[in-house]
Amino acid sequence: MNHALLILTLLLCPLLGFLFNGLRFRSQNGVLAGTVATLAVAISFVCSIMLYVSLLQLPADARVISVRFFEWIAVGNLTVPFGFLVDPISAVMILIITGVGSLIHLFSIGYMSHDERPAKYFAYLNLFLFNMLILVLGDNLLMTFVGWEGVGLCSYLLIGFWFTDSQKAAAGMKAFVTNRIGDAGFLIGIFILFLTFGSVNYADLTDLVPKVVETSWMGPMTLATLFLFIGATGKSAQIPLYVWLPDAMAGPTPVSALIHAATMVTAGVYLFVRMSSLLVLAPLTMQVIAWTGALTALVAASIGMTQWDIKKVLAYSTVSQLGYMFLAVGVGAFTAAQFHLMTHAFFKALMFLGSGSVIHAMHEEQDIRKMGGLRKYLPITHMTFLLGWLAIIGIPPFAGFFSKDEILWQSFASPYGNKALWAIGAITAAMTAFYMTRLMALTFWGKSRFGKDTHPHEAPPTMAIPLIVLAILSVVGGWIGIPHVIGAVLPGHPENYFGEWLKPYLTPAPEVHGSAILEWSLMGVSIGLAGLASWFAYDSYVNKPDRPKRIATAMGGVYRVVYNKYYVDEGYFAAIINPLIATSKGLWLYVDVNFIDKCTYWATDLVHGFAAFIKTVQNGKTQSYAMYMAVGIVVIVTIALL
Amino acid sequence: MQINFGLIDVLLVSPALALFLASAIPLLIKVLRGNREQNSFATLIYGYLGIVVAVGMTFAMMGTERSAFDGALVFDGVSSFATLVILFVTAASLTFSSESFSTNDRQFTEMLFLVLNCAVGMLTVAWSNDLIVTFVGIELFSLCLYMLIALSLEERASKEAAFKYFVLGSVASAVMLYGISFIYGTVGSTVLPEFLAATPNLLMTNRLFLIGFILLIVGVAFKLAIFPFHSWAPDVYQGSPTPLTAFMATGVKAAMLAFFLRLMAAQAFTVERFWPFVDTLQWLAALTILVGNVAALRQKSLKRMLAYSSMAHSGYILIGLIAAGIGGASVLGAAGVLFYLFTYSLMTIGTFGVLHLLEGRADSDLTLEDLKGIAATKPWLALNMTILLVSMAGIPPTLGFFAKFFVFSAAIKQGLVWLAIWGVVGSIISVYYYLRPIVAMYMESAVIRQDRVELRPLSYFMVTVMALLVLAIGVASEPFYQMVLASVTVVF
Amino acid sequence: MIWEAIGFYSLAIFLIYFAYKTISATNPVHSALYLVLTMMGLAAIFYNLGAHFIAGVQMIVYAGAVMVLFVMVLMLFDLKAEIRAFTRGMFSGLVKVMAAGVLAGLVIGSAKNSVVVVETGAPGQMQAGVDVSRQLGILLYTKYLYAFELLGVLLLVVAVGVVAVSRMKGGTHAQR
Amino acid sequence: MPSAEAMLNIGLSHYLFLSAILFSMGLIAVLMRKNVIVMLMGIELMLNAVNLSFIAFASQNGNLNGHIMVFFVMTIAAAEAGVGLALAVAIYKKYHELNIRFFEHLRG
Amino acid sequence: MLLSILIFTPLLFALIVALMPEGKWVRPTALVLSIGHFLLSCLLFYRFNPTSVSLQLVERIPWVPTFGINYFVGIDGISFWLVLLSTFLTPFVILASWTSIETRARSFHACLFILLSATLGTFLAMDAILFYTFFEASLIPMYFLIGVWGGARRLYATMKFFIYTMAGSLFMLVAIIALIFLTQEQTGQMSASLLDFYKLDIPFVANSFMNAQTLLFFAFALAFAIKVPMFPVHTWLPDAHVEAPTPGSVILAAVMLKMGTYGFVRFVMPIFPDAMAYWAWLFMLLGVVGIVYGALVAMVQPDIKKLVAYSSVSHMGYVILGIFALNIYGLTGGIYQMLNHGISTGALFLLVGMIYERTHSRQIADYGGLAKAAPIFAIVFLIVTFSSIAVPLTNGFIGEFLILLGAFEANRIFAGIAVLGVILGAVYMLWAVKRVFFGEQSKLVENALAEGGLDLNARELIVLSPFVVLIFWMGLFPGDFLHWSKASVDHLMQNRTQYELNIEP
Repeated sequence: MNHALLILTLLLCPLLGFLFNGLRFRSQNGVLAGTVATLAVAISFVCSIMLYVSLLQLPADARVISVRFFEWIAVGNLTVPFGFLVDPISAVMILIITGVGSLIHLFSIGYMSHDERPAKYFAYLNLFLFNMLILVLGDNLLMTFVGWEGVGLCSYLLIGFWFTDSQKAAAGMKAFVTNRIGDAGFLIGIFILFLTFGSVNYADLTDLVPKVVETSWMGPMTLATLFLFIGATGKSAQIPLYVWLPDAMAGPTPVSALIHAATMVTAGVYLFVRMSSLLVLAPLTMQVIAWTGALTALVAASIGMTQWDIKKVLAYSTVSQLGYMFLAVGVGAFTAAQFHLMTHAFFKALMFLGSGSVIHAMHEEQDIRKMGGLRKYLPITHMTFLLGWLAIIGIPPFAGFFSKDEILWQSFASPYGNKALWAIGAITAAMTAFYMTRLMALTFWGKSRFGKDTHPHEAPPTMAIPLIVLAILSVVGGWIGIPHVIGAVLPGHPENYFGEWLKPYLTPAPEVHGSAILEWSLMGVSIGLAGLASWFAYDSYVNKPDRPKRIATAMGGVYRVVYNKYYVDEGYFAAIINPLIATSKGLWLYVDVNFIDKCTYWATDLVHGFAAFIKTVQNGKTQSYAMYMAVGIVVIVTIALL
Repeated sequence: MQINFGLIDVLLVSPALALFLASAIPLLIKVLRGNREQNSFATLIYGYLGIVVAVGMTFAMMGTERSAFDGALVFDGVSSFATLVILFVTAASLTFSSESFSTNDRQFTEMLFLVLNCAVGMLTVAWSNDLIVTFVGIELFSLCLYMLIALSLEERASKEAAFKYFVLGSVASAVMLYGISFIYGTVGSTVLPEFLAATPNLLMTNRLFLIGFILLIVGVAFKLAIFPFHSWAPDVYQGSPTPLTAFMATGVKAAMLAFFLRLMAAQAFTVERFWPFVDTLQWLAALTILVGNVAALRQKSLKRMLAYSSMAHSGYILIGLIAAGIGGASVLGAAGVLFYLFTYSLMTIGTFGVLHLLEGRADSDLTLEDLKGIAATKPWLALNMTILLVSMAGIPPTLGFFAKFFVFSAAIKQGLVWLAIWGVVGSIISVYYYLRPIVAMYMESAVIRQDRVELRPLSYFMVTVMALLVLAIGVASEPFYQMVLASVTVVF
Repeated sequence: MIWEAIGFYSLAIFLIYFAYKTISATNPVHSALYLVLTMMGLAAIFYNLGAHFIAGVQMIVYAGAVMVLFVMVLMLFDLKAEIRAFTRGMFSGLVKVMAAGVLAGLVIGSAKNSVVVVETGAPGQMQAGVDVSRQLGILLYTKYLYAFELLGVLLLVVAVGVVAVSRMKGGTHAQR
Repeated sequence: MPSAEAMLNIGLSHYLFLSAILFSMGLIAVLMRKNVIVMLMGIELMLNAVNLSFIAFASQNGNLNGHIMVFFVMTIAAAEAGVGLALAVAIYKKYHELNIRFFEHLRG
Repeated sequence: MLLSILIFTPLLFALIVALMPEGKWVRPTALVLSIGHFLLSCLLFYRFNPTSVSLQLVERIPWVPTFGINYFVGIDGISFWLVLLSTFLTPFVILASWTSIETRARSFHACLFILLSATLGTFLAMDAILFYTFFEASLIPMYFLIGVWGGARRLYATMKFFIYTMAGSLFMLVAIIALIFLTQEQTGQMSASLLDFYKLDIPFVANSFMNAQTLLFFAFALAFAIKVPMFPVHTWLPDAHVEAPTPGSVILAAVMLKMGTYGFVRFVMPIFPDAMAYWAWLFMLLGVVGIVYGALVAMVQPDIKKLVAYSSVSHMGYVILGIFALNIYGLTGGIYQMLNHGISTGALFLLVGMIYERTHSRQIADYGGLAKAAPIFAIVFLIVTFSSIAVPLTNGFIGEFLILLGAFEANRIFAGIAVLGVILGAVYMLWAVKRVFFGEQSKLVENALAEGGLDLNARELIVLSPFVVLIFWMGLFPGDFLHWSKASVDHLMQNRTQYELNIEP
């Protein structure tokens, strides 16, 4: 099959699905809408696999399929083709997106079965996938930006899906605007790159960029990557723009799974993996990225430990995991970042869907304090969730372990990394284990704390199947990227397939100087920490339910600050949004109405005053008029005679 | 001693003769028939007849430059142009008068007599080549106007207006005459060419001549309502019956401008000794524009507003006059003046005609209130008024725009950029009050009026003609401008 | 020469005095009479300047006809002496007087140092031995014929106009 | 002060002085008198002053244009006086008042 | 002849409509005529040669030859789309006003046609005086549109609109006259033709204000800046827009504002290259201030129409920024943004008008939950909103991206601030969308619902659908549109200092 046609099919299926559902958005027929949408994505998934196979058939160092449909923008030196690029990096992405996407679509059929506007929902979802595919497939920065904004747009629509609730609509808007801040940075990054190197195509950029490491903050590469990173902080919810993601949980849960866990939020990571050859030339940016990622991971994890809303916990967990990925990017471990992106997509999507299943079962209840003991009622959900939990806290051999460990090791040993970064990473890992176990304990284990009129019921098969598939992936997903040290001791010496796959297309991870023993021992430390934290959480929340409260009281102010998410939202409101609105009102009232308009009024008043003066001078007295004449004559004659 | 005049001189002045005869015949008839007023339409026909003959004679005599009565009168492009304008406005205002409540009564014959002889005076001024003749002409039309205003049936203000005009006009004539006496004394002659030939030299050496020259210009400026000699204009325009306001606002200016242009032909402004005065004159132009436009902003009475606006137009014309006077490409300035004069006459006659058509009683003084909702009841009239006002504001493609364009062009060409900019500022102010009547007509709801106004077909026709001319000549101004240019090139 | 000076100055003082009385007399009739005297003084000066014809006309037309008209009208109104001759307003009065004074001053100042008589070959050049009145007549009926006729028209117009104005509603000869 | 000789040697300028003084007196009458009739007299005075100036110049210049002018001015002044008085009569009949201050209705 | 026919047939139409009997046939006639006119203008696609940089379809008839003034019209890539935009909008405006204009339908349509004629003339005139004539003449019908069919404060608004615009353009007139005499000085013959103006060599002194080129430049710039409108002479715009009837707002925003920016490109850029380059910083600064200021003020407007009006200020700020960036990206973007703004803001005004017709309120606070009550309306509004805030694959993005790119090349600081406009644009539009469409249904919406349907009817959908199609078409295939203007724009930018425009033989 022709590659162009394949890519076209890949892209158009979701778009057609969107159009199909969008044009009959009033339809109540959720099954039809869901089936069409799911089929569309499934076809895309098939296309992705076919593309992957096509890539496999190419030699290892020339696995690039590039298709340009038409010139999109051509002005001056700027030529932006409407072109797509399938290489190992984007191949991984499209597989994840369409794969996880089709599962989540499937899940949504059941989840949205009682909604008023299922067709609209699936339309948005398909549109999102379309945009996400453009994002990852675009062969230039501008195409990426198209998808970048497009997914933001769909995110806006989906978060505000239940728009009659003003809060949810506000959350959508917050997401879009926050993303827009990042997008503005992204734009500037594009400008700098284009004006410095004269192209926005990835291929050209890789060729054109001088292979010289920049050491100045003002160098074009450093500036450009920094601005691109601002874009990434918006999209991928990093400090300081992460605030929208927790609010984004206002949307339907499958949306959170698809957009705010598996795909969209990882776009930033994808971008830097894609741009790795540039990034390594700007070590200062890498430092910034690494530290931002690490801090985000830490802060988000700490907030996650205190939240009671099941989706909020998962949201902060997502932020935290994204922090990991950026940490990996920052230390030059691009493979690890991409790897973690993938595994995270599996287990986080799983957990979100699981939480969706829980919420569905609990009739839209999201507070974990009102759950507990759901293991009995929701066995499948519990089982799958359990596997996800094991994956995220990094228990070998679950998927999360391999990717996370790779990141921690690189942040310790890479020349870009250092011990502090590793320490933060490790602490975060422990915190992750804590809050995830806490979530498990409060939701599924222990006694049930919900009212008698609530009768949780297991999800229908359309919801169960995706859970199971994802659970399997969460288990085995990591096995394709087994680190060398582990692979060495395993039977059959499985190679790091994932690393090999990406290797020719990524700037190779820097030479790691560290012995295998060190790696093993660090691995042990992190697993140990995670285990300890998990046990502590289990103990606290299942066996001694009053301990958390005691600790919270003991922590006092610190707990309150963390519980209130460090008052970041409030801070933004106080420092930026409210002053902005006040300023705007001031500008309007004092500059527009009271100054510029007043100035014109002053001018007219002046004229009118002068007119009034003339009217008084024109007093109707003949002799006064004669006097004006006489005085006028005298003055004119005097001037003329002088 | 030679007596060097003949039939040709009589033929040359025949427009004036025709007017006089046409004015005398109905009066004679009236006297002979025992002082009984004739049908006003018949009287009007006599007037038209005289005007038609006058126009015909003017056309017949046009083309070559001639002088009559031993050089006391001159017939060249400027004078024929002014003649035609004067005859045109006379015809128009006679038409309005015959249908106006305030002028058409038992004394319409006398009225017509005065108007036509007034026109004779104006023609004389336009033709005169001798200060003595000029003065007599000025006095003739001034006295006619004083009495015409007083003749109005409109009781409230016309007497006052006439008296004010009389006193101030007489003072102005006295001043002008005083200036003429100095000119006569220093030049030794009142003949215009001699006076103008001696001007550059005398301006340098003789202060008395300088004063004389200035006083002469003051006299002219009074008639043109140039600041600070303008104060009479609003009061008199407001107090006069509308047809006559139209007449004196246009005819007087036509005559005086022809005379002024002759003065400017001397290029006296190029004399260095005269520069302070030239500067002053520029300031007067600027102030005239400013005061005219600003004062018009706050007028309730539409006639008064138009009076101020016509004062502002005088200011624009003065810009052209200065441009014509300072040497260099004077032709542009002079052509601009004549073109503006024509434009101004059309617009003023037209607007006053509309006001006249809206007047329901002898002593009505229309305000903006009276215009409200006209667009609904009299759409065609409102449209005409709109075209005329838009033209007055100088918005293309109407004639008013081109008039301003030519005057500003001349000013810029002559380096008087600041005056052009000042004129522009004035135009901006003027837009406001020119638009207000439009606002009232179209955008505000009608007020119920008591007095029914019957159809006045002749006036209606005249107004329509004005509006259409304003549009048509505006779109095709070139042939007309060429004509004007040709008529001034002889003088300049 | 000295007699000429004495004659001029006495006439000048006479003129200025009566002119002053004209403009300051509270009774308009007195004003009119003083004006007649002023006109007569002027006629004398005209005579002195060699304008005999004009002097005569001045006596007849002005002092005779015009001033009689004035007095007639004043009698018609039956005016009494006024309490104040001038309109109110200290400041404006001052300005008015000053304006008039400065104007006179400017003219006088200019006249004093810049009267240059230009000899021209104007047609009106006085020819020795020919009567001034005859020359005047010739000029009037040749060069200024048009103006002269116009003057006639003017007088006719004024006659007609004044009658018409007087016949107006509220006029002296109103018909209704 | 001008010299005695200049004072005694009566010439054109003396007549011009006289004319200027009379002119401004006439002007003052127009500017300041309450009574409209006296204002008209002021105008007559001004015209007479101008006549004086004309005659003086004429005798100096030795041509007759000045005389013609004066002749015309006199006629016109007479006509003007007629018109002025007619107007005065007209307004007197209307307002029964000759005080100039009563005619200030048109203003602004 | 095509161009003259295009310019003058609307006048004929105006006459036809004005002379018709008032009644139900007025609107269909006007609609048919305007559609015919639009189809006529589509002939341009066949007659216009996009590869040529010359002036095409030229007609030149002496008008006032004494001053070198000609009736001189021609079209090139710069004016091409603006002409089509004007002709395209009119039928839809007429259709949109089908029910909203209740009184004096004849005069209304006559005004629209006269306005169309004047705008076409403005875009096609290649003679300065002719341009000025049309530029001014366009004020009069708009003055009536606002003044007669406008809202409560229409008299104030229309007067302000007229005087502001007139004030600027009169200075331009003085400058045009000066240029005419300059041509006489330099070529010996007076000419008001733009082609001759382009050849002028106007003395310029840097670091000084009192020199010919700078003064003339500012005279022109003032006129166009008021028309655009640029900060700080923008205050007439919100008033005019708020008070204008919907068709008036649409034409005002979509076509008349373009006259200002078109003037910058057509006049200022080639005639005063030095002054433009020297003072570019000032105009970029004002453009940037306009972008941010317009956005901020739009954000806090309680009146939705006013919000859209201020968003116009912001959007036109982009156009100015692009033009004064003085590079190919900025200029192309600016020209593209003119079209975008015409489409998207035009559509916004139409939408606001449609909902106003049903609810009789424009206060944002009165609304809420409209998306549920009028879903199709909401969808169209959202699409237009996304175009307005420049989401990629809509038309707005292409323009804004190119402008910002150009601006970034010219001045990084200004571009950096201008990028804030991208954020703020999203803020004010989405905030308004949120308050109007989302949340609980307000009383107003409920009442309106109870009275009858709130959603768009078929006629309105027909009006809006071409806008929606264009939004995506222009966003997805900008080449289809840029193709027609590319040659001219490139030519202008490459020869900015020595610009010459030839007439296509």
